[in-house]
Amino acid sequence: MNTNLQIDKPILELENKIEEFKKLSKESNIDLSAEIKILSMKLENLKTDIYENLTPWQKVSLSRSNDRPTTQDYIEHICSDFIELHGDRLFKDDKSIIGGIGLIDGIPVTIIGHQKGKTVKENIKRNFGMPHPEGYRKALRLMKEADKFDRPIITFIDTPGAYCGIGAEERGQGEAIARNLLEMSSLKVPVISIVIGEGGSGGALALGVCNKLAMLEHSIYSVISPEGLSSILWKDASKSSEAANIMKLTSKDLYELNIVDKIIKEPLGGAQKDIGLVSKNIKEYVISEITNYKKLSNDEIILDRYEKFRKIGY
Amino acid sequence: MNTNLQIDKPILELENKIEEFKKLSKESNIDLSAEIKILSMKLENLKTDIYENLTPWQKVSLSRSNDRPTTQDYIEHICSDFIELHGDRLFKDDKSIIGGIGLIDGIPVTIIGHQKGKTVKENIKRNFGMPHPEGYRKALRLMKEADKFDRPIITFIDTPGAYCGIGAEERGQGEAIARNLLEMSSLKVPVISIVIGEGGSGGALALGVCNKLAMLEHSIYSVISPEGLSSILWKDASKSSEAANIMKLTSKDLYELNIVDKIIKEPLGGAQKDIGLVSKNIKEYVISEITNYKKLSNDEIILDRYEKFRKIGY
Amino acid sequence: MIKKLLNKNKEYASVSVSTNFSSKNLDEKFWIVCPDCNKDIFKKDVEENLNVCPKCNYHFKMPARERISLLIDEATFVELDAKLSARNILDFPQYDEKLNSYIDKTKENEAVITGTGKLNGIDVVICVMNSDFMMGSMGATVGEKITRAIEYSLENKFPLIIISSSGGARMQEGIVSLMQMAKTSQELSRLAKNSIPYISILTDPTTGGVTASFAMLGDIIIAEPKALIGFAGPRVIQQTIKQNLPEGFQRSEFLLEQGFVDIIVSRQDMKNTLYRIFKMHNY
Amino acid sequence: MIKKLLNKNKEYASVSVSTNFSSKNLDEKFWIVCPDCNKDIFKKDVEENLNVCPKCNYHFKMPARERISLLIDEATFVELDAKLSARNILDFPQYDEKLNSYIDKTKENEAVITGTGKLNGIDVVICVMNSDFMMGSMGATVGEKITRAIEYSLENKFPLIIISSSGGARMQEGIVSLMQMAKTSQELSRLAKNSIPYISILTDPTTGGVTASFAMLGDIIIAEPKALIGFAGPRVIQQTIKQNLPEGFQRSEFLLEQGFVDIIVSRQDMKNTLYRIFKMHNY
Ligand SMILES: [Zn+2]
Ligand SMILES: [Zn+2]
Repeated sequence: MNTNLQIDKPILELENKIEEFKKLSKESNIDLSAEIKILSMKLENLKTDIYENLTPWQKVSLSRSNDRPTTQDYIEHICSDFIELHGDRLFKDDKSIIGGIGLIDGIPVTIIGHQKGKTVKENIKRNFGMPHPEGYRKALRLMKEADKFDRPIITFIDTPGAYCGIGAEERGQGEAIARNLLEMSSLKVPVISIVIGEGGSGGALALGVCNKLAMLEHSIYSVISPEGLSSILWKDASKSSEAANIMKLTSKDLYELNIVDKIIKEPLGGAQKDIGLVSKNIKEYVISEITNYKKLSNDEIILDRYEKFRKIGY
Repeated sequence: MNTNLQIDKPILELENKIEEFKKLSKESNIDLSAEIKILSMKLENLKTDIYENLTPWQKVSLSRSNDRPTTQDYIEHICSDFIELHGDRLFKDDKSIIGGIGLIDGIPVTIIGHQKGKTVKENIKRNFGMPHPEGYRKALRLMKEADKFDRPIITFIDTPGAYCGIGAEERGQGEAIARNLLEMSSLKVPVISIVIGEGGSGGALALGVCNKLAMLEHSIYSVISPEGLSSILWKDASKSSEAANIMKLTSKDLYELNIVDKIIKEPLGGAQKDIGLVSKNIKEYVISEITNYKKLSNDEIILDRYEKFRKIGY
Repeated sequence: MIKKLLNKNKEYASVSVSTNFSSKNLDEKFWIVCPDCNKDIFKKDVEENLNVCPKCNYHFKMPARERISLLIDEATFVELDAKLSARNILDFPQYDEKLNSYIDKTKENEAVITGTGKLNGIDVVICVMNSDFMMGSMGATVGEKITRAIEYSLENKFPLIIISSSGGARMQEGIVSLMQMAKTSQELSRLAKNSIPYISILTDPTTGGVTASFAMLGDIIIAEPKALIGFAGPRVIQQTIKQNLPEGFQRSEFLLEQGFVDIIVSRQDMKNTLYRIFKMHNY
Repeated sequence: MIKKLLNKNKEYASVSVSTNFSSKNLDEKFWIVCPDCNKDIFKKDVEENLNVCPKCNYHFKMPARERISLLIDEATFVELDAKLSARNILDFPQYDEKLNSYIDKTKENEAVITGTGKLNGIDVVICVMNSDFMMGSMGATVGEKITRAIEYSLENKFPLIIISSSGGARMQEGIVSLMQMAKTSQELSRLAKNSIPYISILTDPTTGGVTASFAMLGDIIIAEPKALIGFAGPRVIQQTIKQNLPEGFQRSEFLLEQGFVDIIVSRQDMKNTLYRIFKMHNY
């Protein structure tokens, strides 16, 4: 939130000024319409200027902000019906990952995503979107069900990373992520992954072995957090902004690296300014990809996913 | 042990008597060879008489006795090489079930079995052969590996039952057993199960969805323990012996019910009297069955197992 | 429509009330005490509310035939193997008498009713266990009826619903009853291989060999609120571990938390939820 | 034979001793202190014992080339992709310099050596990670070399051995390095589908993106005694949870107990154990 306000500060100042002019004009009955018009144009330019030139670190902040729409928000907007399913059938229902079956334009799909909270209380329940092994195992169970019933899979990626803790290690955080990478590669249904906020390392990738990878414009995806990198490089976590600059973690960077297939535009100010619009963009993208993959056989779908990752880095 | 001694009491008495006669004969230089010969014949008859006419409850006791050979004993005797493998890759290595890969007459096999201890200390480690869900999940993991590499599976059944406790319920004892029943039915390799001691209910069956079911002569296999049945029927666990009589839990009963395919003979006195011999019998049986199943295709092996269980009860 | 059916089948509703509800005073014909919220409730209010407490949503037991009426479109249910009845395979003492008394009492031949019918127009196969019949225990006939129902589902490609409520395997049929766990589970493995959806509905109580076989093998597992679901029964566990069990242990909400139940659905929403699920499976 | 090889490759052995062993006094050229049993040991005794403490079986690090000598029959090893070296894909500051200094220091081009050879006469593919090279971190080239080795295994139907020791993904290659986890894992999925055995050997330390990909995907997972194995490193966990970690946490023995490692095998027994395993897989 703080950073959001920081980014928006000049915008808010200008907006206030326009409001003052309008008020003044009304109260004093002076015609300021020309001035207001100029200021409004200036405002639009300022917004565009700021949001098209966000620094990587500003994007990091935006991608993490509390008011950024979450997996649940997008599910609500893109599905005409959705049933959340729970549990890994082994140990727990991990609430930092949600998943279930739904209908998008009448097409049955399985949707799985990291789930952050918007309040402190909800974030505690959701473990700030940081899964334990049981979260990944729930995801895998639901993906295998999708595979069985020939339902395309959509994953929403939004996590600071897999949780670091004793229980997570005891129950095989590494194994759980690795298993998902292996099993996702042989799914016979198309997997469409969309980074909607923070794509944090292996904990993100464990839902991201996909046929198509999209990113919301201001989301990020990286192997380590900027704080982590900066403390390794400079023994100083406060240089995160500098770290972000060299990390190539924005949607644009990943698109240029040929890792991301599609950047989904956000409204000026970020996705939270118009969830409906962003959801509409997501929905259109997902449907168009599902339609494309309908033409492919199971083997071709597997091969398509294989080739996407096989070529990365070489 | 106690019950073992009880069963053997008349035998031991007669053996003592023979020893006395021999001693007397030697010390006093009297020829008692005729008497000794008669007594020895009587001893053989007595042994046969006792061990061929064990009551069901005596068999229950024998099947549970501390000196009865365990899964580990038979593995040692039938395999020229064996590597124990550990863990369910999810939560724990449950030591009440052991499993691994081995060679029998040069044939690679996977062997899995309940493991009881022979001492109190070992029994605590082995949880008295009562698995938690993670035990069944380890077994399933090893069975799937066997399936992948086309190795026949041998399971040794010897458990009072799946463990009853909070952790076991929390981690889905029911689910774990059910999953094994389902997954074992689609294994492409032959499964040969041998009840070597106590076959206790669902906890036993979870290793027993097999193509061929054998029982050691004095082992038992039942849906509930005699103690359990007696306390349900008569609110009195002490009538276990009566309960055992009506339960049809001996190898002979199960053979007559067409559930068991083969009874493997034990020496007079029980398997512990000659582990080598019992192991030889087990080995011969296993090899002959593996050889038979070599002629069948994967689908035929699955169908064979399916038909075995499909017809039970109707 | 549900209310109408309940009125029609009033006999069942009152059976369940008299056997399952605890009474507080002489007015027991009219008032009962809800075992969950402990409030006095007018019996008729419960009956008209699908045997659900109108004050706390506690789900009283529901007779098997009423469950069919609840889920299956009127006049579409066709029962399968209705005549199949248990036999005393092991010559178990007093089993025949026991069976006959349950047949008399429940007017059913076994502890499960199986059949086919339409759910909002979708063809389905449904099995409903009957806990009024020998605690819904599974012997050879229950296993056989469920297996045949699965086969019917497989042949016709109809989705399968099994509503469990059972004390486990039927001890009077010994090892044969144990083997029904394998028999039903292996049939489900064939269903799974053919990608026909199986929805398992767990109701109070589901324990023992039923939990450890088909009940836990649903593609989607639904539980009614607060149902007791477990492998070992709570009393057995308590005797084994010699300590008290935690509050809510082995209840639906606990199983949801532990990851073994997909959703908890109230009786009132059950039919519609199933319909939505089947729609999402291309039915 | 092993001893002979160790003597031949003395250069490696001394590299490892000087970098990994802590010294107690001025005699450090001859004596070292074992970090596990805290006893003084004669350096040469350790070197001649496969870098294993003769007093407590503590496994010191073993240079990658020595591991190949340990496991692969003499003169049968053929290296694959030896020339492949990392590139600075992201123009990451100082990465080129860092790479060059490691290449100079280790005389290796990357943090993994891959190749094929015979193990007691059985053809195998082997990958050995080199923790002396940028902490054995996995970037695009490490991922590519491992992927190609798996492909080689697939094409020739040779069993695969990967010996891991790594700090995880290479941060200087950012997202590209992260994606190597998927790339290597999906190649293993092809191997699995073709039922070619893959034995993963975990050595000290195996963490991060390597643990969370191929290292944990072996048909059989072997660990050397007391190796540190985990997803998150212990320091990171400690910083996160702000409490001390239990004794033995994230060591091989702990992972065996938790169910993630099949067997713990001492370096001395490794070759023979692998041989026995391959024999049991019909090689
Ligand atoms: Zn109530
Ligand atoms: Zn030492």
